[in-house]
Amino acid sequence: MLIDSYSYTNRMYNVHPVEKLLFAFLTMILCFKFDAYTNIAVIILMFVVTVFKAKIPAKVYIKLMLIPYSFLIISILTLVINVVEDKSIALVSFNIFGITLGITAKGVSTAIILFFRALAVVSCLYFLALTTPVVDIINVLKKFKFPSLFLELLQLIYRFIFVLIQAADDIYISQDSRLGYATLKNGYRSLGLLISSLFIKSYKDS
Amino acid sequence: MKKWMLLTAFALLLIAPQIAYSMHIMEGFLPLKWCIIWDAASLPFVVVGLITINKKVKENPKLKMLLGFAGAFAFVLSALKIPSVTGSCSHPTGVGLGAILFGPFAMSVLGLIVLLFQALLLAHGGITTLGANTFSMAIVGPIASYYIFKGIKKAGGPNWLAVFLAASIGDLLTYVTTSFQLAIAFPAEVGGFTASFLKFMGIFAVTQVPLAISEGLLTVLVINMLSSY
Amino acid sequence: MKEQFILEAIDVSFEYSDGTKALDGVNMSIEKGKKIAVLGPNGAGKTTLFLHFNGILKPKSGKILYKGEEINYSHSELVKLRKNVGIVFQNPDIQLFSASVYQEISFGPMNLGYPENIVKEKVENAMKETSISHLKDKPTHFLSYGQKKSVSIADIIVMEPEVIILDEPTVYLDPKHVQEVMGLFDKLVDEGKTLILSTHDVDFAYSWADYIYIMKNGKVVAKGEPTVVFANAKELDWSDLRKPMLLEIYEILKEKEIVNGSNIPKNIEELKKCIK
Amino acid sequence: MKEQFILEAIDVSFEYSDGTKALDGVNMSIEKGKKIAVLGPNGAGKTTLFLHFNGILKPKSGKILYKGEEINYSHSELVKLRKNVGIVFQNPDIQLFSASVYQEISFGPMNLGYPENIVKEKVENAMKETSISHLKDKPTHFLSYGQKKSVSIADIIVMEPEVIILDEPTVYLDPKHVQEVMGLFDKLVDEGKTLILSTHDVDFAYSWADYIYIMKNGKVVAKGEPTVVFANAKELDWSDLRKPMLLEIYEILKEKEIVNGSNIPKNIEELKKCIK
Repeated sequence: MLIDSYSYTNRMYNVHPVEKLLFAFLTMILCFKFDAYTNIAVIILMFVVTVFKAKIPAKVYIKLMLIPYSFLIISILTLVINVVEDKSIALVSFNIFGITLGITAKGVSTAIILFFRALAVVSCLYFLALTTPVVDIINVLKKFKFPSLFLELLQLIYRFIFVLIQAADDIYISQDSRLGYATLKNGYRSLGLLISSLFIKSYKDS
Repeated sequence: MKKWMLLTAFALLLIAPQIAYSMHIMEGFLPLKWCIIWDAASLPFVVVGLITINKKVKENPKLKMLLGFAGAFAFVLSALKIPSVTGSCSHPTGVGLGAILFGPFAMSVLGLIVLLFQALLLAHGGITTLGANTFSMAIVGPIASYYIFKGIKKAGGPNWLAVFLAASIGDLLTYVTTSFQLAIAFPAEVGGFTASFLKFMGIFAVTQVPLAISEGLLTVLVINMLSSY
Repeated sequence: MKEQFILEAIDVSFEYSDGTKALDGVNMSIEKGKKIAVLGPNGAGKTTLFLHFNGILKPKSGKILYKGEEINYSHSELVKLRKNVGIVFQNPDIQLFSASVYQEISFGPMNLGYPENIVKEKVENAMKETSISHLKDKPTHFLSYGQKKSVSIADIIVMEPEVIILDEPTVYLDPKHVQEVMGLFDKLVDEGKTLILSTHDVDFAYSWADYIYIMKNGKVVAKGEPTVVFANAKELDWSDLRKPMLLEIYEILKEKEIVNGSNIPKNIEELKKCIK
Repeated sequence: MKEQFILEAIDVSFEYSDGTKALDGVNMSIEKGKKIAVLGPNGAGKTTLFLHFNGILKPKSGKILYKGEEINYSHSELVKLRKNVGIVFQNPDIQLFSASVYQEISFGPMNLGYPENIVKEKVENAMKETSISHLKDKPTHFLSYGQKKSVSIADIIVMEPEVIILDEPTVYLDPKHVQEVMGLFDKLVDEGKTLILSTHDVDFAYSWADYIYIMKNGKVVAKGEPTVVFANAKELDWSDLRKPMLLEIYEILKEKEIVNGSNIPKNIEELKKCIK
């Protein structure tokens, strides 16, 4: 859980969490209100702040930026490829089963706006996640009077996530040591055992 | 029987490509208006969920720990990588399992929390799309699962069938909701909402149906194992 | 010449992905058929080193040799290595992940692809050796801590490894169970296996081991035969470890000229013989 | 007269819902301000007994007395009891459920309803006493095992209980950490607290405790001062326990008439003084 460990060790760890939250959220809103150029500026800004001020390795940051790409590309392609009635307004077009599909100039401009906006907002999220520990975020929510049951569950789940990840890790190593992942077939069986034993363990501990 | 089910489940998870993540609408993808609409739509369910949990916790304080572990389990499950030849991976959602064990309203709260942590710790989904994702994954899916399960049980159907259909249809309805959310935010130039909805449904059908089936099989297995303990 | 060492770590260094330096130029040469104890405080790198010995972790620099040959981390060689170097992890609660004892112990041989009747035979042998045959059909979560520990040892024995590595095997066991597992370990050494274990219990390591390594901060800070390593190691920082009680008393008695100074005793019996 | 006993178990029997008889007529009288060690194999009933001492479990027959008065299991009295009798469980990973160290330690005093500034003060004191002030804002999952153990002890100290019960407090800890927590325990006893702990480590129990109980199969099979209970208990079944090494060596030396027979030594220093 790389993001979590950076959130406690980055150079902006000591900046007040409310300031970081405000910075991230206000910039997010900005992204929705202005054009693609603003969004490109935000992407650059967040990269500079996160990598140079908070000292998150650029490699890590770029790797994170790649996570939503499959969603982004597939969704945008789905959006821009449309049925076109008039072939002349399409920039590109092709026929399938007698239907003409194509991409229009308007579609492309929408796609560009959407593409940069999503990346800009994502970079705000990454700034927040990489610099602000979950513990601090929960404390801020407490100040904003979120219901105590909700906050308690938030804390319990956060804590137990690490207990279970540790357990899953230990089981995995133990299985791997006994050749549990030596073949694909072994791997399926081992993972099934891992999941069910993890469930039983957490059920028993609670 | 258990063995072939497990194998089929994993084989299907294997075939399904990485787009499994795409059930989460990514951060910043929905227009601000729709972010707020889905936040507002999810809120009442979460509030009712909190009230329900509060009542139950007062009767049985240990339930809080159990819910904590359930939420953490769902998160860890989604973070597990399934080994495969192609190196791609997919992730069970645990939506149906949770709904059957804890009821749909508790799941709205747990689901919201898990989605928040997925955004903050794994960079899946996002804060602005939290409401929309909660609505599809923590409200529609669990409610569907729960009532399908109850319905089939009431009609005298076998337990495994009830669990299987609850989990897999719950999963499918989650994708349908996601498609709906994307389509209504981005209607097609020609054909409007309907055309857009069909496009997204088409994409999801290819990728998510095998996932839904494998999730159903896995859930049957886990429920069976639990009842044997 | 090299063949006498079944496992070797040569200048092994390792860092976890978060940058923690876990091993820092570790050298170890494990002789075949010996009883090796690795001592050191929590976080000294013992477990990390063990995970290098069966190829779960790959050194950042340096190399691991099995029977004099460097591990090359190819799939087939890793399979061979893990069959021959088995690790019994510290917490049996985590190591056991199957529903029943039989299923648990058969996990390894099944993965090795043995036919079912051979698997059955091997599992039954391993259960006999660890005296748990009566637990065969028990669900694992019904077992006591001591029983779970025995099952986790059977898990490894069943694969018939040449080297058995045990991470803190006596922790939380009561003296009776400790005696039982120690008896089993001695039997395994008699059968020609090499045993490596980590422990915090200096008294136990002192009287059990043929050879001792002391680790701290990812480094080997002392090594040698128990009597030598503890008696001569004035340079050791005793804040992390303590001297074996037997040795300490022996040194007092020697100072008062009550015992003979020729042979340092390794257990109470030997001490008794020393007394003039 | 009775007031000298802060906790008493009188003929306590207990059965788990699955029918396992966990305690069978246990009698124990814990003197205020003493260091008590409870020894016994896994499954002897030590933890079950401890859970009776703070009212988590209710005896099937018999009774528990706190300061000479029988516990009546009303809600308000249980709250008082649990404030005054704190248990540190064996596995800190299970005991700790908060996200950060400060939150974790503040859990108890918050539940007691103290205002925030008092809670803060108490938590800071408890962190100082357990030497973990530097961990204040650390997330729980960043801690090492030894640090988690210290936090789980601070969890209890912060409630300022009169009796502190520790279930296997030294398990998995390396000698350095054991020394640290032992120093802390001594300080707590100096402050007037009563300490009860369970352990498998006979050597440790022998030199640490003022009074020892040995349990087996849900019964107290021996009790007394350490030197007495181990020296005279010929009737004890030593297959489950072993004699403290120091005592064993002392007896050998006594037989050979090397030591004075008047005072049985409890540690190496005392042994040294005995030698003629």
